Amino acid sequence: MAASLVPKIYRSANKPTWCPGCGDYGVLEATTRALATLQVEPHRVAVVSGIGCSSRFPIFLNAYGFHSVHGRVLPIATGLKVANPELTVLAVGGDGDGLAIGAGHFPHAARRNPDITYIMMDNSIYGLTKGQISPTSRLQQRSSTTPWGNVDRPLNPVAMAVAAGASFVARGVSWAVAELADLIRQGIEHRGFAFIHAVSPCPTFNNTLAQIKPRVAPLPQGYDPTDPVRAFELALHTEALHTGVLYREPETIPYEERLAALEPPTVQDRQTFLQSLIDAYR
Amino acid sequence: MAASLVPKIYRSANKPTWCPGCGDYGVLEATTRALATLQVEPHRVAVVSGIGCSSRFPIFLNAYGFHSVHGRVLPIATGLKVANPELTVLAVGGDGDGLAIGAGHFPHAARRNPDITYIMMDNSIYGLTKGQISPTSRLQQRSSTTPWGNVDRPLNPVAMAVAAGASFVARGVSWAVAELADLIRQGIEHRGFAFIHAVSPCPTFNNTLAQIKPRVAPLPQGYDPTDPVRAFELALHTEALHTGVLYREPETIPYEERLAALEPPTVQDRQTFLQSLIDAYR
Amino acid sequence: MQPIDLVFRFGGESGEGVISCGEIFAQAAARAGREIYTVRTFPAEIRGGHAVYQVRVGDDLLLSQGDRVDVLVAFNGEGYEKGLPDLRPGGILVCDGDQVTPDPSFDGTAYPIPFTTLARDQVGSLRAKNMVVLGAVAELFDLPREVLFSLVAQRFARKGEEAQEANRRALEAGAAYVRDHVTKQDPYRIGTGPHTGRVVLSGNEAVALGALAAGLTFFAGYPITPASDIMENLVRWLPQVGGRLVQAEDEIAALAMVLGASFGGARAMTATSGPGLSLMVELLGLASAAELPAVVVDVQRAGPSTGMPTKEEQGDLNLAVWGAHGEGPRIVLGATSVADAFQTTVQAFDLAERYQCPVIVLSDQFLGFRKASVAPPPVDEIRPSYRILARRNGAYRRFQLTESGISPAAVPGMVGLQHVITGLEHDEFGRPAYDPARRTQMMAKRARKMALAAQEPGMTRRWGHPEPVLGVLGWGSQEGVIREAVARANREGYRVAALHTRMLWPLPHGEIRAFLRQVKAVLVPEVNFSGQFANLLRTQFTIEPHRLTKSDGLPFRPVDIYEKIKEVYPDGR
Amino acid sequence: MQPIDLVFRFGGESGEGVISCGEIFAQAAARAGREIYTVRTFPAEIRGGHAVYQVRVGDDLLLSQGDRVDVLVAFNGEGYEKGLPDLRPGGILVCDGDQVTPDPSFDGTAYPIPFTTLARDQVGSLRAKNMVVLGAVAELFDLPREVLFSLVAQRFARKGEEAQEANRRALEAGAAYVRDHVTKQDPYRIGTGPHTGRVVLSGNEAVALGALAAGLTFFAGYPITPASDIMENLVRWLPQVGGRLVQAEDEIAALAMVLGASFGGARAMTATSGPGLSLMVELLGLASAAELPAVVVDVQRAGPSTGMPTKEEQGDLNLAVWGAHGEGPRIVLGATSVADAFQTTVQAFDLAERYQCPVIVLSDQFLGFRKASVAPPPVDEIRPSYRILARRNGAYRRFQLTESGISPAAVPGMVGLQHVITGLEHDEFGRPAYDPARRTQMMAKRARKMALAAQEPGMTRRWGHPEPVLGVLGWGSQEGVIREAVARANREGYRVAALHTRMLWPLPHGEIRAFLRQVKAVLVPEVNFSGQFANLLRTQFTIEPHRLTKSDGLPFRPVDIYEKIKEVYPDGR
Ligand SMILES: Cc1ncc(C[n+]2csc(CCOP(=O)(O)OP(=O)(O)O)c2C)c(N)n1
Ligand SMILES: Cc1ncc(C[n+]2csc(CCOP(=O)(O)OP(=O)(O)O)c2C)c(N)n1
Ligand code: SF4
Ligand code: SF4
Ligand SMILES: [Mg+2]
Ligand SMILES: [Mg+2]
Repeated sequence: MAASLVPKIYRSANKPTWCPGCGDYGVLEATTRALATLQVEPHRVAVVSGIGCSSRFPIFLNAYGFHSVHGRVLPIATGLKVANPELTVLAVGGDGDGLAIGAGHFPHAARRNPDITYIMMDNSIYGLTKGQISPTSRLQQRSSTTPWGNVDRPLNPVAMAVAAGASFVARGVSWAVAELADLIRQGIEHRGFAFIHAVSPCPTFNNTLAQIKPRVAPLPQGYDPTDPVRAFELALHTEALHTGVLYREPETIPYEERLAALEPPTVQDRQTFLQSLIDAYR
Repeated sequence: MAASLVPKIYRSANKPTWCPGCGDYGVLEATTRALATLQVEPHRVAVVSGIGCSSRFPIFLNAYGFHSVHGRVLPIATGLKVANPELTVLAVGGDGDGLAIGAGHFPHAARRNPDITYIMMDNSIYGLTKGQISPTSRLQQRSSTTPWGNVDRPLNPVAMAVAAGASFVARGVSWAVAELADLIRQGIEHRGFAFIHAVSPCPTFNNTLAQIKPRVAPLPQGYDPTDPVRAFELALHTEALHTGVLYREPETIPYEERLAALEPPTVQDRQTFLQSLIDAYR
Repeated sequence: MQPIDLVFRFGGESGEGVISCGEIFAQAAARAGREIYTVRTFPAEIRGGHAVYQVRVGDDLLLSQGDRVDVLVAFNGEGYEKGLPDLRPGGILVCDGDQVTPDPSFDGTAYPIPFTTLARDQVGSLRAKNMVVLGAVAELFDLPREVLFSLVAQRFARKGEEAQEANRRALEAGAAYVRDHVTKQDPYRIGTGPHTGRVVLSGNEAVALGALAAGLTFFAGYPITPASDIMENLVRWLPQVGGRLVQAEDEIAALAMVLGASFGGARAMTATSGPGLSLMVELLGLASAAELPAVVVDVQRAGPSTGMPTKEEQGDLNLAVWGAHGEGPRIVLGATSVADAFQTTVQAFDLAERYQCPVIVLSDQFLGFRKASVAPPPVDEIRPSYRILARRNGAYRRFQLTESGISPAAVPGMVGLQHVITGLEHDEFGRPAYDPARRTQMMAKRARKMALAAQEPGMTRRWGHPEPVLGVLGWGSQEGVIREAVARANREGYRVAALHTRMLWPLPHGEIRAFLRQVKAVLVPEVNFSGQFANLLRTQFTIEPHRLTKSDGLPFRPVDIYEKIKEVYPDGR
Repeated sequence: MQPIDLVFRFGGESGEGVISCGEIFAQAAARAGREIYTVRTFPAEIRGGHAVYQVRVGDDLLLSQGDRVDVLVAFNGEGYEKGLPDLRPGGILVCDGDQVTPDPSFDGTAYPIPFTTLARDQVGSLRAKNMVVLGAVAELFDLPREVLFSLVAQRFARKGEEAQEANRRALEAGAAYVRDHVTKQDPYRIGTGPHTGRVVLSGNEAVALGALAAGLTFFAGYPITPASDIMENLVRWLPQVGGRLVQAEDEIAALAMVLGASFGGARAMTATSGPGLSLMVELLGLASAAELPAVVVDVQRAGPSTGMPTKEEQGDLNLAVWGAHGEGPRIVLGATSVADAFQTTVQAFDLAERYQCPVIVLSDQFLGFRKASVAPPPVDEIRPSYRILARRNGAYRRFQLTESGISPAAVPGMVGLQHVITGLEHDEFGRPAYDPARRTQMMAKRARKMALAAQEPGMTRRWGHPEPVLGVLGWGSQEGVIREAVARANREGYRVAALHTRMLWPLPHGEIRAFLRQVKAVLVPEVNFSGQFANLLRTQFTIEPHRLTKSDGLPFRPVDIYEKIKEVYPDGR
């Protein structure tokens, strides 16, 4: 194939319908670059999403896409990967999609560890429904559902991913496209569940760019990404928002391979096996 | 009321239907002792549960009880506490109830921080449905749904509670009733969401008592329960299962109080307010 | 002052302010004493797509959006092209002269006005274009200037003096252009009308107000189009009367919180749309079995699945009525108009508390978002019941077998009435119990509540010919359209009457049966694919109704129903 | 060898091994060449409660559990008391003489045997009591000894020599006591029969085998009574043929995984019961809209809510057919018997793939847990279709508008056919599109699939009188009972025929209509409160059926239906 697959090839004919300045453009760009770096052919890529502005993502990609329902991106992607392990499977969606209605699936995808790269576009707001607080909205934040200020303390996606046992946890920001592309590339290359927390502001309903930008910081010198306690500690930092690979499990076997390894020594012919089962019921 | 409320008072006329030796007996006993210590009158106690052997709990208590559906104990308890803040609200259930089907509600109850005490009876198995693996079952465990061994890595309830921002996180074991009673008492006294991880073996389907007992350990000398990173670290320990209060947020305002504090200075008479609203629509 | 009946349509790119232009226009007309009736559509995408706002302005009680458009206001080429087919022959076109050149074959009156140029050059901001349009349209159709300017000032009061000034300039730029460069060639003017003292409400606002008036103390919800603004209004209001609102992590949690609050004694409610209602099915069954009051509002949108979130459909009736594993008591109401949405919500709380069961209120996108001028809701007359409470008297039987099926409830905190409620089958005390005899009694007890509810008075509305040959059976938001179509048919000599059912489950058997006995043929018009209400009626009554269905995302026009009435009318007039 | 027809009931405390005693007894009888038909009930509590296992042993095709019990085996006092009302007059009682003293008025033959003493003293373990009972009953009714002993040895093969030895001693203790101390006073013996070569399967086992035979490659599920053992069997089998199974975190995740796998090209399935199906409603709509094949088995249990998890009900038909916001294609099948459960599951995959939509298979607790001896399923003859696949040919239209409504699919990995599927309304390419014309086309396209499915052949079964006056319309697991009742009515001279519908949605209109035309009156017996199938039929056909319903947690007995036939029979024979 040589290096013939340029980023543009991964874009579909459908022009993104996001607002001007939406962070999700950067994430889309980073994703196509990561795919181009890996030279994976479009027909071998499948992208699953939930519902939300960010979840429109697959519509703009040249790949197999499944724009599903709100919150179910991870179990859908898990089923897809287990059934069709040859595919490069991406799961994408918003902070509401993944941490509100989808919160129950996140720890289970993490602990099972299928070889999926999950990009959560976090704008700390519900974009598509026009600006309600999300699970990562800050305390006191005003929104259409918090006119008196938000009283729900924000969730910490990175800390939760580490606690649930995700084997690869990284953070990037939508405006640092090259770094984000590299993180996504590493996530795809990682053999197991890779969680990419992609901070991706929503200028229309929650323009946090100015607040967040000054807090973005690289990982400390000599940082050891294989220590979950350290990753947890860093995730709790409030003054700095560290980008990079915060956690990576050195040796990990993806879920679909563990499942495959379960099989009795030889997989049998279905007819023969069925006959033997029938006989056992006599 | 004096000390007239002895533990037995909190037991209903319904005899528990658990198997002999079930850990849940110990949790029931510990709970009645904690209530007796606090001398809270039965009609001021409300216990919500999901579905499972452990979730039968309210049926055996003399209190207001809501034996609901599988996995929804926390939002039900949250609604109850917010609507009726005077009550002492307990939420109880199993590891499956709380970490599988209910996993999406756990972080949200934790971050909201209503003054609820949530006792999770963890037997690392689905008891009521007769012995399938649960989210805390160990790797390789055999069960009716894992005849070839379990490939799902277990979740760590304590680590997850800390990561989600629970303001009180403790662990006890069903056979150390006095300690467990004391933890539950502290949980009830704690102003906010108190998570009690109650290890409670199921002799019928997953008799882990002998494996777990030797691993039970107190908290290290001089342990500081206000450091979430340290609590996380301890939670990850595999050789030791620490019991006690692993984490406690020093100052915390319960959710229902935060909500109450939101109100505009004076709560208005409903009729007057309605009239003013109508006028605004003219 | 002259009676009028005019339909204005504003159409253009979503994001150009089409909707707010139409909204202000409508409210100003209402303040000027005219009746209004609006319809709103917009694309689900945040950006891009075609947005439409239609306003009917009149003096009679307005029952529908009307059949045709009299005045088309086109913000851009798409607004012109998509609107033209609905413009009545000889109708009026107001369009952005910078972007639209009417087709030579256009037979009406065209007022091209350079909105884009005016906004850019005279206000200095393209975003002001919608205010320029508004100013021009107001001038052209004599919408009282002071009403308009004071309304705009009020709506943008919080935006600061600079924005206010820009708005004024924009309105004025539009108005001045019309004064200076346009010659009025049509007779239409809004002026002032007799209907003062009205309030302008959307269906969703009426629901939120109704809940508040009914004594709502707890709300939990999860955002979803087109229901979100019920929560967004209530979160501003509820704390001001001591109530509480929680934005839940999903719809399941929302209903779970509502049930917890209801157990705790609150009057509790949630609001959602189809996908959310689908997720609530299991907990609705719990409310039925545990006999908990709860109100669930479903602002329907076009399905299946995510479907068309911003489009109209009466597609969730099946789900609301039949969406349960096993069978338990549940009441389903259909809101029929903006005024009725208030009343129905109030009644939902009353029924939920009296029958101790979940009550689903079906509204829809069309009703939820359209605004109408209505008489101020009678908020001070409302006294909904509260669940009957038990007294301490021997061992407390929460699920006591009574003749009505209704058992006195107890709320945590009441001394000595501790008990357990459960979704398991249970005995009178709430203890799990499965023996066949007791089970049969419990099923019958719960069913008795529904038999009683079926006799609630006032659950249908009837109009039209007193001795009808054809009966039109309708439900929900299509009430006004049906009524208008029937009135027209009556005027044309057809003996047609309509019965509109407000309680959809259990069906008000007596009233429907009496109506069916009178008519020779039945027509059931509804905005869904298969005719869900027709099916529901058939399960209870042996009829073979004519069906008029559509599922293209739009409500009926009166003419659709009128034509169908003529088509299926059993014999000569 | 003499034809027999005997009903045995084993009753006692759950946990005493009542169920496994009955199961082994039944399977041994089948191996001895008799037909068997079993019914199983047990309490939801892990411990405590009354457990019953009933076995009918005969030579004709056994269609039901029979009307009365011939032999009651009572493990304890409760087993005696709860069983007695169903024991036929003059019937036989085998009971634990240590615990039960038959009432002096008992008019049958009683064999009190000191099971408890025997287990304690001769085997040294009270837990062996059920094997003692089994040995005694086998001896008393001449169940071939070698068959029994080898079956027990086989079933407990993995338990080790010590347990095996204890089992043998227990069986022998029971048998010896009968030989030495009991005088046989009744004529009943099982002996050997003609039906060798049968397999003994439960409905759940038949479903699991059917799925495997249909080419299942992916299963995801969440445990729930009474469906769990479908997953528990498949997890042992599926990896051995290269398939995959995931225990999901809940039912929503289970169906989500199934849809993901199906998108990936797998033949995928989940199995659940009512509460789980309730949670799947939203994703079922996604499968309809995104046109994904998926098989969902619902082993119904008594509702509403958690209800009675271990009790029978056909209570989820409404939910299966109508449980959706909006409307999209979905097929609902009802499994009718153990043999049919295999066939229906195979067909479910075939239909799901051919019509690219979700297929729900309704089984129930009664069918799922009862065992029957059936001819070995024809596993080698099965070739279910796979969804029609697209070829690369210009821009790929995943949702191409075709005459049948079925569009060629593409599976990720196929070169050049990249596309997006979505639950939003979309155009032929899968791009979101809401305009009324295209929307109407897409709704019609999806509906065409259902119109076609309604014409699938073989979706009803008919028996009984060729020129019937009364027609019995049934569905699901009550097939055998209805058939037995109709046969009896025919013998008694009633012109009755039955039509059993296997495809419940879309209804096989042609066959039902033809049947309805023949009969004067219709009876619809079903195990639910309101008569859900009767309602469903009424939505499609103008009939006024007699309903026979019950919701006490138990299936019908043939006599229940027979009596109702007599009652509603239109005129003299
Ligand atoms: C079951 C269900 N509930 C609610 C919705 C409405 N809804 C659509 S997107 C969304 C949240 C969007 O927020 P997020 O996931 O953060 O995505 P963003 O738009 O911010 O990218 C909601 C609540 C829905 N589509 N389905
Ligand atoms: C929606 C739904 N799915 C599945 C079930 C079946 N079910 C009942 S309890 C249970 C799990 C029990 O495990 P756990 O919560 O750990 O409680 P335990 O019995 O071990 O105490 C399951 C799967 C149900 N009742 N409802
Ligand atoms: S609303 Fe926000 S998240 Fe959605 S497209 Fe616009 S900027 Fe992006
Ligand atoms: S099955 Fe296990 S968890 Fe359930 S009651 Fe018995 S011992 Fe306890
Ligand atoms: Mg977001
Ligand atoms: Mg458990």
